[in-house]
Amino acid sequence: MHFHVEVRNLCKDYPGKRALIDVSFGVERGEIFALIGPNGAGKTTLLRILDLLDEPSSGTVLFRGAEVDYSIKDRKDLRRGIGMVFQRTVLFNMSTFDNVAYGLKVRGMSEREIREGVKAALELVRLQGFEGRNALALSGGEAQRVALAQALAIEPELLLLDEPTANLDPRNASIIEEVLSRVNREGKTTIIMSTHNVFQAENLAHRIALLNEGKIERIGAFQDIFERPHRFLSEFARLENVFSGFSKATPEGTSIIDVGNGLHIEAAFERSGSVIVHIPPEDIILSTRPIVSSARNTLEGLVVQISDLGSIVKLKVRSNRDFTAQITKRSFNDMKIGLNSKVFLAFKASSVKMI
Amino acid sequence: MHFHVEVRNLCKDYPGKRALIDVSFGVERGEIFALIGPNGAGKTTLLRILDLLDEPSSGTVLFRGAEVDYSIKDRKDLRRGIGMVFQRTVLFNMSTFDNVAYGLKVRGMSEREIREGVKAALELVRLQGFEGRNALALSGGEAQRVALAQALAIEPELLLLDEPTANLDPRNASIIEEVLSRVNREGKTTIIMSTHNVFQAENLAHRIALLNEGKIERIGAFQDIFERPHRFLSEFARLENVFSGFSKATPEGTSIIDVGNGLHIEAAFERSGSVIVHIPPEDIILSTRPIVSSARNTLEGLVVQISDLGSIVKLKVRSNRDFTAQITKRSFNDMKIGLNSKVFLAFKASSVKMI
Amino acid sequence: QQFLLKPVVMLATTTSTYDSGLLDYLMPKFETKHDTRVRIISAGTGQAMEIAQRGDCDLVLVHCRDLELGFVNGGHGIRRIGIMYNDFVIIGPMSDPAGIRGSSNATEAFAKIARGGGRGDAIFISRADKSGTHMLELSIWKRLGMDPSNKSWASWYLAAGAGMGAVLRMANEKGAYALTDRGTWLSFKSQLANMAVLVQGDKILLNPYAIILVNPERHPHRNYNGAIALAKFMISEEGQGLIANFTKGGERPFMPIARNLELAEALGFPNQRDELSWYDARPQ
Amino acid sequence: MESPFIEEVLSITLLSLRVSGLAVLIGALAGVPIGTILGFKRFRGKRTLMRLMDVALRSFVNTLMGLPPVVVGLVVYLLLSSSGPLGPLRLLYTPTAMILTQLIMVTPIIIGVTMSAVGGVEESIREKALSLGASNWQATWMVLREARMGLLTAIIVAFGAAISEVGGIMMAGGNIRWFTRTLTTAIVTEVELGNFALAISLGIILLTMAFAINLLLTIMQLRGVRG
Amino acid sequence: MESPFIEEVLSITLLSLRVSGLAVLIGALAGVPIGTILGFKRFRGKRTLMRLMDVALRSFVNTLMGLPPVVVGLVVYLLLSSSGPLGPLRLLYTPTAMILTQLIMVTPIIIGVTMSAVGGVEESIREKALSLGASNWQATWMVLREARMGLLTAIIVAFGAAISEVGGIMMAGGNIRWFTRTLTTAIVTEVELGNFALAISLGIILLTMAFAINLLLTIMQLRGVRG
Ligand SMILES: Nc1ncnc2c1ncn2[C@@H]1O[C@H](COP(=O)(O)OP(=O)(O)OP(=O)(O)O)[C@@H](O)[C@H]1O
Ligand SMILES: Nc1ncnc2c1ncn2[C@@H]1O[C@H](COP(=O)(O)OP(=O)(O)OP(=O)(O)O)[C@@H](O)[C@H]1O
Ligand SMILES: [Mg+2]
Ligand SMILES: [Mg+2]
Repeated sequence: MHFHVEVRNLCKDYPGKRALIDVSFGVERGEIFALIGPNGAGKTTLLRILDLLDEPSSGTVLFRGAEVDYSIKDRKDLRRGIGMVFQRTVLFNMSTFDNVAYGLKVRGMSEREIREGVKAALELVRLQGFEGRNALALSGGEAQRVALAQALAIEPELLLLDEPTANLDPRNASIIEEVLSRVNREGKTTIIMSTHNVFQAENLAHRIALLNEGKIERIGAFQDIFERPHRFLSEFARLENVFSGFSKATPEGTSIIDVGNGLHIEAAFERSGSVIVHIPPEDIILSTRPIVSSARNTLEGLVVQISDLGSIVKLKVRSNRDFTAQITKRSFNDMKIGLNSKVFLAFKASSVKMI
Repeated sequence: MHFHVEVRNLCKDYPGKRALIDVSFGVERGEIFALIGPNGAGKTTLLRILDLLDEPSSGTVLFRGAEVDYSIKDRKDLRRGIGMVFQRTVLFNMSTFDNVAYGLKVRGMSEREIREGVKAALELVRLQGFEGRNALALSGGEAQRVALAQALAIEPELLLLDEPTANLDPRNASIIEEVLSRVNREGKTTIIMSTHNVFQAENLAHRIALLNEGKIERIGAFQDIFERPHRFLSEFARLENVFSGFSKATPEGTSIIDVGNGLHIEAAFERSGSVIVHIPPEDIILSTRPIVSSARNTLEGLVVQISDLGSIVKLKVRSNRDFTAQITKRSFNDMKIGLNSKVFLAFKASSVKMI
Repeated sequence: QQFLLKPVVMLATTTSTYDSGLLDYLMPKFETKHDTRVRIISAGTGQAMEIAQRGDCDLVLVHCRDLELGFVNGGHGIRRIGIMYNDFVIIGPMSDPAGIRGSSNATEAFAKIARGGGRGDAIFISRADKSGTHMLELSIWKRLGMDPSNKSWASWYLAAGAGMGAVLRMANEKGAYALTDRGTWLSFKSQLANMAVLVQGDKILLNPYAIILVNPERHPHRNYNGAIALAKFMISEEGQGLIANFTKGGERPFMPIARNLELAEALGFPNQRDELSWYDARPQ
Repeated sequence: MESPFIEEVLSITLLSLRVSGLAVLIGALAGVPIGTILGFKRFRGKRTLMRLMDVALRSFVNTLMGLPPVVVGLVVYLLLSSSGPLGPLRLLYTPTAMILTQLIMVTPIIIGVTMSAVGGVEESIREKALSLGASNWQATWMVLREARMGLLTAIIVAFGAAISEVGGIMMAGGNIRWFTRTLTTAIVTEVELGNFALAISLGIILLTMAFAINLLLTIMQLRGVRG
Repeated sequence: MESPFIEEVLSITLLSLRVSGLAVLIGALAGVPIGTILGFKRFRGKRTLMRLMDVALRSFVNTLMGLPPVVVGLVVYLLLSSSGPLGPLRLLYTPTAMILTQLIMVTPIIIGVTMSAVGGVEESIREKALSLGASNWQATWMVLREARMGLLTAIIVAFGAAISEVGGIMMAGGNIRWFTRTLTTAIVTEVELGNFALAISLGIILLTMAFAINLLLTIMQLRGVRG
């Protein structure tokens, strides 16, 4: 048995930019595989190569174990099993119906099959009744859902999704996620998707690849990747405790940063002017009693949210501004913290990182 | 004192579609005002009218108390104080530097001012070093940040943002949110933004307007809107407990839906075929002991997340599939539930809603 | 559709001949009589000869002695026969700055124009297109030993490279002298308010037209018999009578000469008698 | 005006229409595909030699847009003349020769304008079609659909050039009355005769006819506009 | 060939270039703005009357692209002739008259092709510029910048039409040797003389010159391509 889609030593060079560097991975048939990584990591580049729109600079792509020959001019036959939703929505200047019907038409389906296929696809993305609307006069989210319907209508065995829910409202995003998960469950459709939404990756994907600066940093199940600290977390995931403000150097070689709302943070660097800083949640010390320590920053607040991440627990604490602290499950249990518990926070000036 | 921006009885009709219906609100100077609402609610339409790109069908817009005359052909003078980031990123076919410089150039700034302005703006969006890159060869998120830099560079007194972080990775999204909050804090810049990200609205906005089908449903601070149950919550917010699967009608007039992972849900409707269903979190009964009741669906699971929403608490329970249940703070306290507590869930067949 | 089946005779002629309207008046009569179609190509004189030389027509009707003789001597054409003549006149502005009015000596008039031109008083417009008109003009300059292509003349001798009508209009605009055939002059007279005929009647201003058949040995595919038939019609008593009776603007621009042997020989057709009897001997 | 005159004007008008119409039709059938191929930016960013060739080819096409009608007419004449290579076809001084002449002039115009129209369509349209499983042909068709407005401009410009052209069809067609005389050659003849009023009347007929056709094409063209 | 011949060909070539170049230049100065205004889709979706007027106006412009040169030449002649309204200017049979004639022919072509090029630029470019504080002029300029390729096609098509045109400049300029004779009128003269080889040589000179100019324009044009 071979992978459904396999990529070996893939590189892609743009003039003046290496977008993919030696990328290798395999995706099983019926798997949902999420690419996550910061802007410019190479997600779109990779998906476009898998959709045979761009050619790799070197390396190979295999579908069902067979190497893709990118020198073939008309790649239609290979591509017929693949559906893609672009990051930047592109629709044709025709009615919504005709847009969704296009993929079926080029496959030579009958009028009746087309009508039924379009109807089913538009129902999946909850756009019944939009058939007659010109696709260029839709709202951002409506248009993105039409693009999804286009890809779903052709019932591909491989679905490539580049940020498929970026423009959707939460309700529709949930619906689409569930639709994708069913298409995968029932149709054994392999899905490779890029997303910036870590929750989406967690909910949907069987495995996740972390892409950074064109390289794959890690591959594995969500828990393996996110539940133990990793450099990548701070590289990609939502930064918590980001504050920007005006910094003033002190005579002692540190700086006091006014981050608004009456809060001043002391940092170990010496800088005057406008800065953005970040305090890693794992650097924040939490206590149920006032803290007396060498830490230069101490605060008092209320716990407003508790999230269990397996061995660690994340707490959102409301003080002058909101802080997120991260502690082990064990100390969480020891401290007996609950919602609305009053807690004290402390962090060292050297934990305040400029970004 | 008058509002910085005020909208009175605004209507906008597209051929065959009423996009805005009698919308009225005022935004104070220095306020951050978020528009949230489902796809097609009219957010983009409203922002475009405020940016003087489209004319309202009826109603008036007032800036600093003075009515905007949309019949004026050249609205440049009015628009000079406004910056806008479009939902669909548009950049000019020039270098990143020239793109960001454009707004400054048309204001007749000196070479030096332009160079400094562009540098500062690109730093804010963390795109130092991108000056020479052609803007059309950027990744989705890079492009969106250039668009943000364009709007920030002109230092507007009113900033209109249409989904400004849709394509950003979480880290950059946090940075941008912090930048926006500072620009607002320090420059007294009024910000009107649309977002699908409820957390973003919560973090950033002073007030939120819920837009639905062209009408304003509610206006107020985040707490006022989201912390007590409201029809809008189910209309807009992320739908939890959405399942899709194959439904089979039973002889008793109900249906059994196979939602995958070995889970079967009984619903009160009679329907055969593929369906998407939703169980409102507030309809789920939670107990620490096995439930014996008339509810047709009962499950057992572990609490993996607890969120405090003021008077109510939301719990994520992991069973065959993940469920979210919502209970009052009082019963939460009574039941003494903590992370990893074992709980039992029950919901009636009639709580299973088809969507 | 029907006429496509009829035999076709291709006649190449000069633009000025065609523009006189004579052919549109004559040809329908020939066509009904012989149940043939005549297709007329009107072009510059040189171009018409070139067309004939390449075998793209059956016969030519032209008025330029040197080119005609060259054509026949080169073996491209046969049976050159004089058909008719018209006459040239020198026209000029009413004010007549060169003082040529009333003279009947074209050569002398040209000399006066050249002198006037040298002083800056007079302008002469030449067709400069090697048409029959232009060739005649050149032969007159040649008699005077003058060379109009001399660039120092450019200030007053305008080589216009245009049709007769265009040259007349130009002369009218510029108050210039020009040599023109009477037919075109008659057509345009009403539009040329400032112009008058100043010199006419000189023998050298007579302008004879010839018909030449394309050599059937060179171009066997051509409609040789049709060409002979058309030529015979033109020189027949009937044809000559029709030419004589053709009027334009109340005047008769063309005089038949085919059967006026004396005049024909004087106008440059030494073999007119032989050609006439050759044609007359052909069966109808 | 007597009826034979009207009859003649009618037949002349119809011939003009037939010659220019067919020339543009055939020119479009040949020129749109070529223009489309040249319009795609496939040589861009590739090897320098390819790019040089691309520029040379485009300049060549652009140059051919300025082919002088007389020269084209002359070349067609020399080709079709009895002593020319295609003499045996006996096409000289026929409407076919005129169509051929205008075809030569009109095709580069169609290629050139199509090239620019196709080049203006965002690459993403083609990619989207390909991604949905279209063959290269089908994707190209979609690009042409989006470039409709420009394509119709190509047709309109070409038709304008053809219907107003005179030097070429004069050479190749001979301006033979009742047979190869068109509105423009008739206008030239009338101008030579000094019948300016008649010439201008014929010009107005020509423009009226062109207007009717353009009205049709313009309505088709505007349908193609986005939004 | 003797040197006076070369001298004459040179002067003829330069005149061709000057006349057509100036006609296209002035035509572009007038035509690009008009084409831009017509290219914006501002009448669309508005009242029916407006749309009808829009279609009529566009058809009118499109029709003018097919103005027969002889008719234009004739009209210019009638205007400039001493008995015409502009007679006192004494411009007939001067290069100025030729420029005027070609200008009349070339401007509609520039308007028409510009119209379609501008119509092909996404509205969002203009909106983006406006949103960044550009005046209507500056935003329009940005649209033209994005439509560069189409604009240059407009110029190229117009230049091709002008440089190859003959009937109009013959009427208005008179084809006077050393003064108003251009390459195309010289070609016509040579054709009429039966000097076909010389005519074709002149044609080749014309096309070589046009190629050089087009090479330049094409390089500029390709710079404007997206991506
Ligand atoms: N045509 C191109 N020419 C040059 N560089 C390019 C081109 N396309 C993309 N790049 C660069 O390659 C890198 C990877 O781009 P890509 O679009 O794959 O990123 P991405 O992971 O999809 O990012 P995002 O999250 O912002 O969508 C980026 O730095 C981008 O600027
Ligand atoms: N030009 C147009 N013609 C007709 N209908 C339009 C046009 N533009 C927008 N609409 C419709 O108006 C409604 C509001 O559109 P709008 O773009 O304002 O929605 P939105 O709130 O921004 O949605 P999204 O979250 O999807 O971006 C939608 O139903 C849309 O289809
Ligand atoms: Mg991307
Ligand atoms: Mg929107």
